[in-house]
Amino acid sequence: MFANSFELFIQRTVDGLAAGSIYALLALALVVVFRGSGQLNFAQGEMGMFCAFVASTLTLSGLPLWLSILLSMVVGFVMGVGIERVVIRPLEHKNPGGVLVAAIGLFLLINQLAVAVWGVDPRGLASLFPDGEDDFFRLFGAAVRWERVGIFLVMLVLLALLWALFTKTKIGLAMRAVANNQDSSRLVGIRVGWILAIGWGVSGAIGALGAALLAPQAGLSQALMLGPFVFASAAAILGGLDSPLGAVVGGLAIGLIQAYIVGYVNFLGGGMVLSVVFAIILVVLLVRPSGLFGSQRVERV
Amino acid sequence: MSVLQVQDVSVRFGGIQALAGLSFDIDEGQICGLIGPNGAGKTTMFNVVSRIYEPTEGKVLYRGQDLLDVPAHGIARLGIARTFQNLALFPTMTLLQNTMTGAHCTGNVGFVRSALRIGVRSEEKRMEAEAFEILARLGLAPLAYRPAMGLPFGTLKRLEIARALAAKPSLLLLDEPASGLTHSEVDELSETIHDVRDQFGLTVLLVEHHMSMVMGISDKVVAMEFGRKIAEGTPHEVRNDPHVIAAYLGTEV
Amino acid sequence: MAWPKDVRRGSAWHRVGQLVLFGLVALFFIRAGLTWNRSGIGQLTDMLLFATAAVGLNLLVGVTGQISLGHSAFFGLGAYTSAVLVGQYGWTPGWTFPVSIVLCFAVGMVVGLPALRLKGVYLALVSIALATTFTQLLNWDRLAWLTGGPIGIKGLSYLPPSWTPFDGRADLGKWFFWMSLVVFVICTLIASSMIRSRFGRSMVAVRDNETAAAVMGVNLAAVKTLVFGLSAAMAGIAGSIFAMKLTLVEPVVQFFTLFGSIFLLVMVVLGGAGSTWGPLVGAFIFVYVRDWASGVGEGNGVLGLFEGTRIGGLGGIVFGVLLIVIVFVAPFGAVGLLRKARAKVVRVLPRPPALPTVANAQEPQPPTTVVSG
Amino acid sequence: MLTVSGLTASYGPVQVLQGIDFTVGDGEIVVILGANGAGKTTTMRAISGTMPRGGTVDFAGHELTKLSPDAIVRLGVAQVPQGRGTFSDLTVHDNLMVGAFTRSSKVTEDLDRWYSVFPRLAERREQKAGSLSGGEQQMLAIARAMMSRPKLLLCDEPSLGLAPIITQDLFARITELNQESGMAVLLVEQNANLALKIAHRAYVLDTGRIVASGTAAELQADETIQAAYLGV
Repeated sequence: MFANSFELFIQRTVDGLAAGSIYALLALALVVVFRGSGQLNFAQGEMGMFCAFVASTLTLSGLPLWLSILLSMVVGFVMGVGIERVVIRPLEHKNPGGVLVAAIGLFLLINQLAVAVWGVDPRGLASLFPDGEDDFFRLFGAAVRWERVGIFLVMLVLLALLWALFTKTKIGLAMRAVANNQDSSRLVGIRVGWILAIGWGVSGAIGALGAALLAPQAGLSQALMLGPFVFASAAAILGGLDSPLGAVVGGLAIGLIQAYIVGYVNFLGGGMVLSVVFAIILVVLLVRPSGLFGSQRVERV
Repeated sequence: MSVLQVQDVSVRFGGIQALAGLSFDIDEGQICGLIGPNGAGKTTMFNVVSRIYEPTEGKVLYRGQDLLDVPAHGIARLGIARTFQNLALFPTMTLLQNTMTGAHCTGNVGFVRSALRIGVRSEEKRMEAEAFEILARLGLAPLAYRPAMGLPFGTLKRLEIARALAAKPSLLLLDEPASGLTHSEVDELSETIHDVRDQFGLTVLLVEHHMSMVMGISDKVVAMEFGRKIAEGTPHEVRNDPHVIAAYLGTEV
Repeated sequence: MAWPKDVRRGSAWHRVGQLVLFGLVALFFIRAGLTWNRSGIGQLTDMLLFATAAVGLNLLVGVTGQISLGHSAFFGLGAYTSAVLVGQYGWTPGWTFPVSIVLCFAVGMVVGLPALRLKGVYLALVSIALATTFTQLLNWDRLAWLTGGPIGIKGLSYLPPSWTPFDGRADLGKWFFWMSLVVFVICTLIASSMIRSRFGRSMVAVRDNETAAAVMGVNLAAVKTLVFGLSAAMAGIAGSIFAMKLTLVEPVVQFFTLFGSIFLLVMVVLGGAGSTWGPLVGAFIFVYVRDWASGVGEGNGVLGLFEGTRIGGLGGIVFGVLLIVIVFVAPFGAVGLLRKARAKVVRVLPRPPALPTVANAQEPQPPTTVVSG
Repeated sequence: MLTVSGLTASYGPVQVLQGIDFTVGDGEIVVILGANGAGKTTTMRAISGTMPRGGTVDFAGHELTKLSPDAIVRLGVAQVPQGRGTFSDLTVHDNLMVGAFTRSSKVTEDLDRWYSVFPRLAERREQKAGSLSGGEQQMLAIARAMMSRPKLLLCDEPSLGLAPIITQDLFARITELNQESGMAVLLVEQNANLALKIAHRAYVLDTGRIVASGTAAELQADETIQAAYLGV
């Protein structure tokens, strides 16, 4: 099928970047929460999955796809805000160690809620971008599907928007201030609670978008996000949990590593991909303990 | 005999030169005050001696032994203890446990013996008794079973000193022990430092902005600015040094 | 007389109270071991094994503050070590236990090395990687000669030896129960002895403030790796017994996967991180609440989800909500809650200062807040 | 302008403030003195709403104990917290911008003004606040508080950990701000001598109660108080 190994390489690179874009999107969602509150949202993937089901239901009821996805992102935003205000924040004051357990509880709760509402039969969600048999173009002989290009572009646009949010807006400045020092933020008149909740909301909306982009290829089921979430958190850690750029670089890198290992390292076989990815991350972390782009704090004593 | 000899020590972080060829000696039994504006490198100096920072150049000798050959956790056993300017206590531990942890280097129950409970009871008893004595000395005994978390700043500063003394040090490094204390409390603290020095034969290196205290109890004062030594001598000499007045003391002393 | 009553730590009344409490717990287990039916004992045995692994994890997470979501790998490593030695090489099961312990201790120490540089969520992720990698290795076809690959190793059995009072196959359940109980008690004694010693204080010091700990003379590297090793060894021995009781090992067994790690961590936090009784109470709540929840509604609930079989049922929702509710009402875990309740009846005064000779020694006041540990 | 009556506050079961009364008039500098643990910082936090409190705090007709910290800032009460509380990962410029969070007009104007008052900050506007020296951070913390155009400035131990020469400069600045803008200042200090030099009136706090009050000159002259609380 492929004329030469160079074409094959291009093909794998393209596939890797496409998969990596999704990881990058989900990793961005994790980073937004971590920057604000120092929390790793273990229920992130399930929130996205839930929203993808919402989007699917909305399209079935006749709404256009883009509007369905937009509305599901609104649902994701509301879910994020709600979870932060109802569960996470009250708990942070009472029982910081319990946040992790609560997140695991949320993980179970949302997953099983999706089962209760939509059942376990797999469903479909149409793609935002052309994904028919012939919707591709050739680059150095390798087939590049338009859908993949679309996902990649969405991810880049999102990165730009987040960058603008953090550096150009007042709310972004407040988010950075809250991430740095909550007590002082209160003293300059920032409503810290709402800023944190908005962070979770934005993250919920990004997660919903990521799930909606993933579902057409992966098939929509309650297991949709289990695997991608692990890769996405690996990506976020690799890039540095407080760096949006790091999330994107980390996500793309992991997508590429995955594609090359499956393609080139026959000895391992597909089953060991995650292990190799983790081994690479471990090496990176041992050299840079807070990821490639994460800010290294010098502890002053 | 010199207890501590700092020889041409330089420390750079990235582009910042925190210490630039600093040298001074402290003799046995002396109280040496280290003064200088914020950012002069005083705390950095402490961190070099307690092996938290690696100096880029230079040597630190403790009773003739090169400290740079000793790992961070080996410093306490040599007899060097310190306090922290911004508090580095163990917040979930009680004051008693904090102080007993300070005595870590005086004990020897390790991993295996603690698992098998061999010799644990007697060591705990000894450490507890000693810790109580130190806490009582610093007026902290009534709070012995309170967790450190949430107690007032000044109380915790005293706990820092108690914890350092628990190590039975021969060289004690105090990083701004009087910050956050009122005048009368500072006077009390000066007395305490004087007393423990005499009683345990300590050598003390003291960083402090409270001029009355530094000048009052130091046998010798070293003044620093921008990582360098700008003056050294008796409190009287340093107080009247024009460099020191310009860089640090200002008009009212 | 007014409540709460004051009791001085170490006094006769305090000792009596401790003995009564201890006796009641012991009585519960003895009675269960003698009179409960087979499935009841089986479930209680599982609970004890999870509790044993949780004791180790508690030393690491609760006391030393190093987050690990990789303990399913040690639980599984112990299980597979015994299974391979018994199933492939025909060893007597009892002799495989020390091998499990030593192997897990060694692997645990190596795995603890990243903890010398990584903290918090970064360390947590590396430990997740450990759990995931372990499952992938079990499935890897190139190691199938050893592990049996996806099929695993089946047909294991460990009948009670003749020196025990148990009667062969009929008493199999009781044999595993008593064995698990003894192992659990030994691990708890080791853990509680450690916590109340110089080494234990250095563990808490590492959790609270590493820099200060090092300045006090605590060897951070030694403490972290040794605790990692010990904690892995405890998970390993629990896994070994678990495999023999299950009579098989395969990669999909819930407690060999990442979910096992998550569940162990949940037990530690539910019980009360850092406390001696926490792991037992946490495992107890976890096992019984989970089974109760999975019985709610139709389907096989949470269990189903994680064993990769059919998903469905309201059980998962109930269990998820319960986890959240419990962390809300019991910030210091169930043990913290129990202590708070006890404080309404009996207030334990600290031991008097050991040195009454000090001139200005004043009576220490009792602590005013409930703190775990 | 500020009338505090029966103010109480506790950390868990420990009641730190036992019901204290004091006032700050228009354009006044008032200092609260006291030993460590007396409840000075707690008083500040109770006013700025960053901890639970009881009693009444009247500020220009508003009851502060019923308001959240952000609402209190909007009313014109800014606090410079103990230990400065700058945003160490943000640049000096962003720190000042955050200070103006509650305002939307004429922010740049104020920015220029404070840069000209504190030229050191202008030099370092793109540096992260965490890289500044202690004295510079204290200036930044004050400039940041001023960006909200407060009518009352709460200063919690500004001299903590500063070299004498810098403390002198700092106190001179606070006096200037007070004289130029008529802004009232409530100051908490350990350094009684210096604080009494710039203050109009003072209160002495001991274990959660006010035990003495008067003009700065009166307190400086009162030998019993000097001996008992100020230790000079």
